[in-house]
Amino acid sequence: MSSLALINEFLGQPPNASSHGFQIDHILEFCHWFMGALFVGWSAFFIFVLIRFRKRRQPTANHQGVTSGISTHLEFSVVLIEAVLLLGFAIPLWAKRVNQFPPGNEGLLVHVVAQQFSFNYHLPGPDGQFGRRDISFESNANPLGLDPNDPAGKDDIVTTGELHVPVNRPVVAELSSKDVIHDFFLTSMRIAGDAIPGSLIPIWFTPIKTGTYEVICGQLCGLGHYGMKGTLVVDTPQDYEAWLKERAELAGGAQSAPSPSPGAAQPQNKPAASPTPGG
Amino acid sequence: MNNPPDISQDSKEYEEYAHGVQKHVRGYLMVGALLLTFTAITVALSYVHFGTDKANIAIAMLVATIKAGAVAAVFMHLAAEKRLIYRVLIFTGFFVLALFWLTLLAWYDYPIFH
Amino acid sequence: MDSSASVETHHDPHSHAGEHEHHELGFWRKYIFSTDHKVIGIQYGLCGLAFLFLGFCLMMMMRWQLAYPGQAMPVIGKFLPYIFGADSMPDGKMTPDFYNSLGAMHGTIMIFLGVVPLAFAAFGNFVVPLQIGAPDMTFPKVNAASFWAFAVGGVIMLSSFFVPGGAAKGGWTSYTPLAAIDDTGPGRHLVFNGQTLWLIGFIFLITSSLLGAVNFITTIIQLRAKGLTWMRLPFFVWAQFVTAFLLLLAFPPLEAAIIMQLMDRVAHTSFFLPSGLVVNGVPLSISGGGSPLLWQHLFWFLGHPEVYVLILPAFGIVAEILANNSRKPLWGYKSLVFSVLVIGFLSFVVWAHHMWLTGMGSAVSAFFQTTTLLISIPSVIILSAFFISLWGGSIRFNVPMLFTIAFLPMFGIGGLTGIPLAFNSADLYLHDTYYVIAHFHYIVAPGTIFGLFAGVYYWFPKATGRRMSEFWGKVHFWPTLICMNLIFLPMFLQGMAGMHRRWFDGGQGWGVATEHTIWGLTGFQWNHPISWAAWAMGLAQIPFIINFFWSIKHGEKVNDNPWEATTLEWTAPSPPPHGNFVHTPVAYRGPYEYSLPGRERDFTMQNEPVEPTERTRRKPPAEPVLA
Amino acid sequence: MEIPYTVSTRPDTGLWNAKIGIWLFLASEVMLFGALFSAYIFLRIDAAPGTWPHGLLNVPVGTMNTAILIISSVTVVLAWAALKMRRYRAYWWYMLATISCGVIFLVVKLGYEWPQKFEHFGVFIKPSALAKYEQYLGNTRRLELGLEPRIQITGHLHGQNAEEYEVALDPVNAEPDNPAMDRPHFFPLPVTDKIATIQKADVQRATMFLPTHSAYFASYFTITGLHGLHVLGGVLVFIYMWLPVSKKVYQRNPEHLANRVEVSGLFWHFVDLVWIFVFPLFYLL
Ligand code: HEA
Ligand code: HEA
Ligand code: CUA
Ligand SMILES: [Cu+2]
Repeated sequence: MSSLALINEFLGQPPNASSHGFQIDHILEFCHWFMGALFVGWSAFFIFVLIRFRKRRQPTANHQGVTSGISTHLEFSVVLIEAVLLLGFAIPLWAKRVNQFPPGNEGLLVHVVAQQFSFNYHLPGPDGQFGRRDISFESNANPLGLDPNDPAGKDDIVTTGELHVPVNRPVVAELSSKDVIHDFFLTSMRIAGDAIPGSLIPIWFTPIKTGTYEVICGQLCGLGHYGMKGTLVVDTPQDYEAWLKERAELAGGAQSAPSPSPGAAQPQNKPAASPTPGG
Repeated sequence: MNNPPDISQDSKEYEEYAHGVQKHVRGYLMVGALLLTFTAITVALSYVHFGTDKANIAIAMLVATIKAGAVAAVFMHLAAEKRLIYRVLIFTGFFVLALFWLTLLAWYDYPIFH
Repeated sequence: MDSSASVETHHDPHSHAGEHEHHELGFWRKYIFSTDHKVIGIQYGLCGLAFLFLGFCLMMMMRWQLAYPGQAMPVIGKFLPYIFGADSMPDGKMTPDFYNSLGAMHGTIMIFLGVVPLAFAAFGNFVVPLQIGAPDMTFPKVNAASFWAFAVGGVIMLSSFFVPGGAAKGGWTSYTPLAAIDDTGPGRHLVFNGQTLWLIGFIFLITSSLLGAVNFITTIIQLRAKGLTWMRLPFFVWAQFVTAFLLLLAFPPLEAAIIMQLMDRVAHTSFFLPSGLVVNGVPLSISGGGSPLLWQHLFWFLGHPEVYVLILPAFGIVAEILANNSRKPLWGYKSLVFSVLVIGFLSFVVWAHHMWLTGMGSAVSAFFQTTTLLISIPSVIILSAFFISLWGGSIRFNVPMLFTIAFLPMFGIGGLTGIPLAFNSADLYLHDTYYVIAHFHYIVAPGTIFGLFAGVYYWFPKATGRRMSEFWGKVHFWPTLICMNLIFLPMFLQGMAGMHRRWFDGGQGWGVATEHTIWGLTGFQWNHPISWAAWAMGLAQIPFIINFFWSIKHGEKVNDNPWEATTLEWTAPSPPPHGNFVHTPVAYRGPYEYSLPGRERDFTMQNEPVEPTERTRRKPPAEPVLA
Repeated sequence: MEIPYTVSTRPDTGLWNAKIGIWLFLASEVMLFGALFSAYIFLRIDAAPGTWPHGLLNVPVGTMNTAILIISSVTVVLAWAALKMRRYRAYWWYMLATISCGVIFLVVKLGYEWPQKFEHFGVFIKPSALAKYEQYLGNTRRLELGLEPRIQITGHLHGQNAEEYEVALDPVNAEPDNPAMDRPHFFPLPVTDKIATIQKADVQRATMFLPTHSAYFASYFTITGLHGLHVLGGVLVFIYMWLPVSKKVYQRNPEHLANRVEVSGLFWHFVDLVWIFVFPLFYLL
């Protein structure tokens, strides 16, 4: 595939760092070669025609014009290639994205709660249990509204902006939002998904290279949209454990996240965000 | 039903034509009565409890559709219209259904995670 | 009727024009509140061009911010605060909110106030009745009403720039909840604020389009001249016919959505607002229970047909000019008509390809990926037919033809780059990046806009009796073509690098835009050549504007059929009098009878009877049939 | 300059212009209301338990309005038929009847039904505090019967101070355990004189029955409002055709007026047709 891959690099795509990413790149590569071929082919024909049949060289036109069925073959082949791309690659790949999530606790489950203009991450902590969230508990100190009297939430980890994950382990991120629609986009992981208030949209990927990556908010979400950036740090398992421990210590619960939105007024009591699929 | 063959007042065809209209009038009155009774029926049915709410909704909608059909077919003369108008309406109907059903599918085709 | 007379008429300009001047109308009834389709068409045209130009100017301001984020705009930066208010351009520096306003309004104005009025309403109004040999539209008053609804809508949209908070900033897509909470709160009027005015203006624009669509369809069905059967219609008329249906059936759902968003903003309902929203740490006091995705579905149910509304009229214009200047019939007329109908039909069932990332399951996304690819096939067929039509022609390179020829590959690029977007998994990477921006701009800017330019140059003589200057036309064409590509090609690179749309800082603050270089420049640095090209293109429009207005009075006088074309509009005097035709035309043959063998002229107009010699040689019935 | 086929039909289509025009327009109307009803359905199936109210509207009045619209539909075809038979007087009277039906409908809806809602009051109780108001909600019983819980207390706002509302209760909340209250009554029961005091601290949301009250009222006011606008439009057109100006059209060419009446009649029937769905969806189900 490396020969194919050239075209994406040529077009400026940064390297891939996730296990499934190369499949996405393949589709792009095929598309670009396919488009390139069509474009070059047609352009060649086009330019030839323009020169060959210009008025000076061809004073009188031929009423009949082309009689061969060449175009039919061409259109048919376009259909064929598109069909192959669709059935052979696109549909199966998407099915894998949305239907084959890593089973049980094999994947690292994290809740991503976007807000103007930052990403909050909610991890279950050692007990593997997510604490209950209710917006009636929300405050600057507790941006996700973790229920303080829910035992499951005691050891939960809430961070804003930066998320650490171990390399070579599937990450399952459940996307949601507090206010408007955002989009959780990881260029190098070749993964993205909208964070829509009122819904939970799970996405998953497996980072295969350690390093620090940029999380982009891909959906217009207000005046701070252009600056809504997060970081994803892919650690070696050891570093990851270290990070977890450190977070857990200074967490000791959820009341630790720096306030993402200064000037937030005292919350009144509101119904809990009840994520209904699609609603 | 369209224009009389000739729109002059006194012509022979016109007489027949007016007569034809006269016949229709009775039909209109009957349909009107039918609609009123069906309205009564809908109201009555809503106080009967058919097991689930869904059943009630389905039945009420069924009656409503019958009424709507009557209005369209008789009052709006769709029972005997020109092909062109049928074509337009068929496409429209198709697109409304597309709008509704595809949205509905997308609605519940989400990757619910567990 | 003897057609020889009507054939003659196109040699002496203004023949009999005088005798149609009785029943004098005052200036106002004649030029302002006219019900004559030609006047209305021209009104639409001028407004459309003006709005295009405005949208262009907004964009040039954005391009400054993208290339030099945070820097005060030179020269005009001093005056802009006086126009848009000091809180949007404090000492010439753009605020993020104002940038978002510009982006949203650029999109809205270009599409709904620029291209639709020009491509559909203006050309449709002026050309269609002439091409089908009709005296006017079926409902002239409705036609005028349509224009005035449009005018009111336009004024409301414009006025929204000058209310506290400025114009709508939620993007032309106005996704909720953002659009529902924008422009609310202290200092914002309940009704006179950007987003609400955007919604209200839209209701007028939709009304205008619906009235127009009804009128067009009825006209094309009812007022075709004697003998002008469906398969003898110029392709342009077919394109307008399908476009009208798209507007007629796709706009109402958006109207419903807009009414609901209006309720959300003014009556504080929550059609599109789910329960439990917390904005800035403050829970919203709403009933909740609504759905943000409902808006997206209703919006894109219009949104996709709308994009074909932008391109089909351009296809039509291109087809006419292509046949005329290659002096031969369009290749595969039947398949062209068929393709356009298929596009029209399919465009109603592909909309969700704008929503790939909203958590779509495999089944539905498979469905929409398939339909999206299916709809690209007719486009391929149409473009191929256009290319092949050139073969064996005798191509004249006048200005309309130049723009037409440029249209083909430009649309090709735009269309082809739609294909990766059509695959859910590939779009996963490209969604909302500049790749998408480049994709559709290649179609609407060097595509549609070029088609419109071509149409303006082509039908200008029919409207004024004068021709625009060829020389200045070329001076307009070449720089515009080059700049267009300098602008939009690099955007593909930026998109592949992961640069996103609607970035106020042009990517300055982002790794993807600054860390690695493509073709020698980082994604962010590419903004400089792009922006400079955009401004250069602005200069390149000056010859056009001058040429346009100058030619109205001083252009070279021409006869009724300067391009030696075949379709019926060229049998009318130019400018056509009230009622259009001196002799009601009758069509005896197809629309593109160029270079018929055994004729002294290389074009045979639709109203020329078929001679006995031909009869033996050609199938179609000679005597005019009504159909 | 005469535009062809305004009155007579074009041979190949068999139709005159306005007939096609109005049907195209109705097609777009179908899309408009189709979208609105779809929205209604999605809101309703996504509604959280207990949030979709039942039987809050005045059924007898609604039924009457339905009947009125149906009658007006009949009178308008009769008016058209009368024109076809060249009986202008009959036409004039039928038209008058139609117009008055339309006006009555509007007056009842906007002048009586809507204001009545505006002065009704609803208090949504926080999930945590529902038990506290059991006496007004009767949820234990509903739970046993497998009915949706009640989370709202409705009635008239009797008075309020900093920390509590005083609500004159609707019968439903006055005697929540009375089985008769499980399904709405045909004749709306008046507000009782039983007053409940509700702590504002326990209140999730409290509003009059305005569009903002709930998804239900949002769609109710939006759809009936839009429908009302259509009725208004129809009435105005009819008035125009009923005024003397149209008599002139009739004298010039009776078919022309007949066509106009047929076209506006088609619109009127469509408005009627929409109401036929609105009525059960909002009043009965
Ligand atoms: C006129 C406008 C127009 C047209 C015609 C199209 C045509 C197509 N569009 Fe485009 N599209 C838009 C305007 C348009 N689009 C806009 C405005 C957006 C963004 C909206 C927003 O988010 O703001 C968008 C976004 C958009 C998306 C969503 C991207 C995203 O947001 O993530 C998708 C995804 O499927 C898509 C696909 C397509 C496809 C498959 C076609 C196909 O119909 C294309 C078919 C055409 C071809 C396949 C070309 C065939 C030609 C040849 C084969 C000959 C080639 C010859 C030479 C090159 C010389 N478009
Ligand atoms: C028809 C639609 C259309 C057209 C023609 C254009 C034309 C152009 N657009 Fe537009 N654009 C959109 C629709 C369009 N755009 C939309 C929908 C968006 C998304 C908005 C959003 O994010 O919500 C967008 C966004 C958009 C962006 C991204 C902004 C962002 O995401 O932050 C950019 C960036 O460069 C851009 C640039 C341009 C440029 C350089 C042109 C050039 O091609 C301009 C060319 C224009 C002309 C050449 C005008 C010629 C006319 C005249 C000269 C008139 C003469 C007058 C008389 C004779 C009286 N556009
Ligand atoms: Cu968050 Cu953009
Ligand atoms: Cu699309």
